[in-house]
Amino acid sequence: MGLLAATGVAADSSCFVVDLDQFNGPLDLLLILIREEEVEIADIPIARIAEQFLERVHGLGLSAAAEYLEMAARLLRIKAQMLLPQRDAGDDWQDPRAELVRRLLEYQQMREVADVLEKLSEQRRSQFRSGCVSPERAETAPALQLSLAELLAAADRVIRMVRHPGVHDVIPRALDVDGAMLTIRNLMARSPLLRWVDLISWNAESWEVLSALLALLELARRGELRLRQTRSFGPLEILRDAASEAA
Amino acid sequence: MTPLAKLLEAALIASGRPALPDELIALDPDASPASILLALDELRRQYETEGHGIELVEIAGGWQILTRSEFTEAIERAQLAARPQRLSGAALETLAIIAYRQPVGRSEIEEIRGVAVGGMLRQLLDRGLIDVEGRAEGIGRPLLYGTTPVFLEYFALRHLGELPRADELSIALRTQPAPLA
Amino acid sequence: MTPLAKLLEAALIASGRPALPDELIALDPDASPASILLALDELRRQYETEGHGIELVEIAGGWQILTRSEFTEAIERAQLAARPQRLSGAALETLAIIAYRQPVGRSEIEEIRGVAVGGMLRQLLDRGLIDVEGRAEGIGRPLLYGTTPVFLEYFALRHLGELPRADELSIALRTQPAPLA
Repeated sequence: MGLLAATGVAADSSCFVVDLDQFNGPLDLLLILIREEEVEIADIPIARIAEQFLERVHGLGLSAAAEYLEMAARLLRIKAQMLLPQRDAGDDWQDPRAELVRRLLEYQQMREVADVLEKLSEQRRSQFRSGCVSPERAETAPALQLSLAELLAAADRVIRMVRHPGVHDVIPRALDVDGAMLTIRNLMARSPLLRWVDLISWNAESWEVLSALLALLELARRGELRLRQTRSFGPLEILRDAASEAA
Repeated sequence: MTPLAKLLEAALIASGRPALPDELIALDPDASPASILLALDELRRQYETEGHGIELVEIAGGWQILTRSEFTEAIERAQLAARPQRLSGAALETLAIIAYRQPVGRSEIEEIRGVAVGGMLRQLLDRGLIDVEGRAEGIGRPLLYGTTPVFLEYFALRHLGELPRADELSIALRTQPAPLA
Repeated sequence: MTPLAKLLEAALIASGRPALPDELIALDPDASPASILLALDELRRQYETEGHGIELVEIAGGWQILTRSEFTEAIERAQLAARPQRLSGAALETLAIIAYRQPVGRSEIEEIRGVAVGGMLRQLLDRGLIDVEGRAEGIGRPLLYGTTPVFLEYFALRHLGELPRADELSIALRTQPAPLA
């Protein structure tokens, strides 16, 4: 399986239904796999778990959820790091899994508390409070307690809402990933090596930049090109073929 | 108390509204109408002989447990001493939108919050925190809302200019860390 | 039953939500805190010994009368009352983190859960289970969240200390320098 290649990009909305119903996130899925495999959190057989994670994410159509893809990438990175020779550094060697293990333990602890809360709420749900609230009470509303901090926090939330428009909102110009892919293919046909700056004009709008970036990632995923960065923060190089190992 | 009387007590307390005979019969498939009436009578007597603060009364063709009227005054008095109420997060958001966009119509508020705010506006109007400032032009000439002097008083503001500017608030949003960062 | 116990019964039935000690004391200007406690105990015993369908419980720092759980199914079947909706697993996880780490910011919750929680926080705020407790220092001064009395009421907790301590959980974090409170 070509790693993420098999997951596809179809963002069917039903993916999120599965996501919500079955797992509470990538860490939840990971914990379930670890339990199923009956392995220790502290000593995860990373190659096997990564493979199963990808399989499950693919099989359930969770691939549209960024959080699962992010975790998949993380697992593959750890898997790669585990393959590197540990040299003979001994004490200096840091288990690449350490951070993941810490997060899993932390998450599992919260999961346990969530289970305690669920039991408590089930118990409380099994009892009704009295439903007869005397009608007079509603007439005389008690004094209000308000603080400026609360109002500002609410204003803050409102602004955040406005900045995250819902799907029904009209976006002035939609992303054009297909168009950008066509452009990149045409450019690649003429030159085997491109730079990021060749793809977008200096005055490109944000939707154009985003379209180009997504197109680039999609083409890389399909193996039509590969991306290389020779040094940290160095210029991004776009190469025509994907035959050799990615940097 | 018999099991049926206990069940009726729990059901009547939980319901709050008068429960109809059919509903009470539905509580226990084995109970006959006659046994329900017997159990109701048992409950009524229980409250009377033990001297409870509540009583069983027949209302609107059904039965309801109500607090005895002699305690109404004390209960209301204690309500006045109750801890002050707080506005819900949703009500505060509506108030914040009005404070920053006034005069503003209901449809604009609903567009921002993504939910109906009719009940919320009533609550804020009742509390005197907002008032109708006028009407917009256009179809239906919708009402426009704004904040009141009571609003300033509640938040100890001298004037609206003392609220931080919206773009000062939004700095917090632009720097919100991305998930999994 | 003593007059004070009767008054308390009426007040608790009328209130519905847990009544705080201060509110109960306000019911009767002549009552001392000690006499209130005695009357509450009398009421609790009354329900127990007479075998009622209701009971007196201590929740969220106050007292509340609830129906006994054995009758819930029958009451729901007869449609005289309905249980509140269950919280989702994701909501419970988010609440667990907030309960143990409060005051806590959104990014820390997202770091632990591994997913974005913006929408979830909105829902929990709307239901009154959490509230904004303040702002953190640092860039953007992110909002900090904490649990509310409604949270305690929802889980029938007297106080947060009734939740299991971090070292009582089967997974105790040894690598984490700052364990749960």
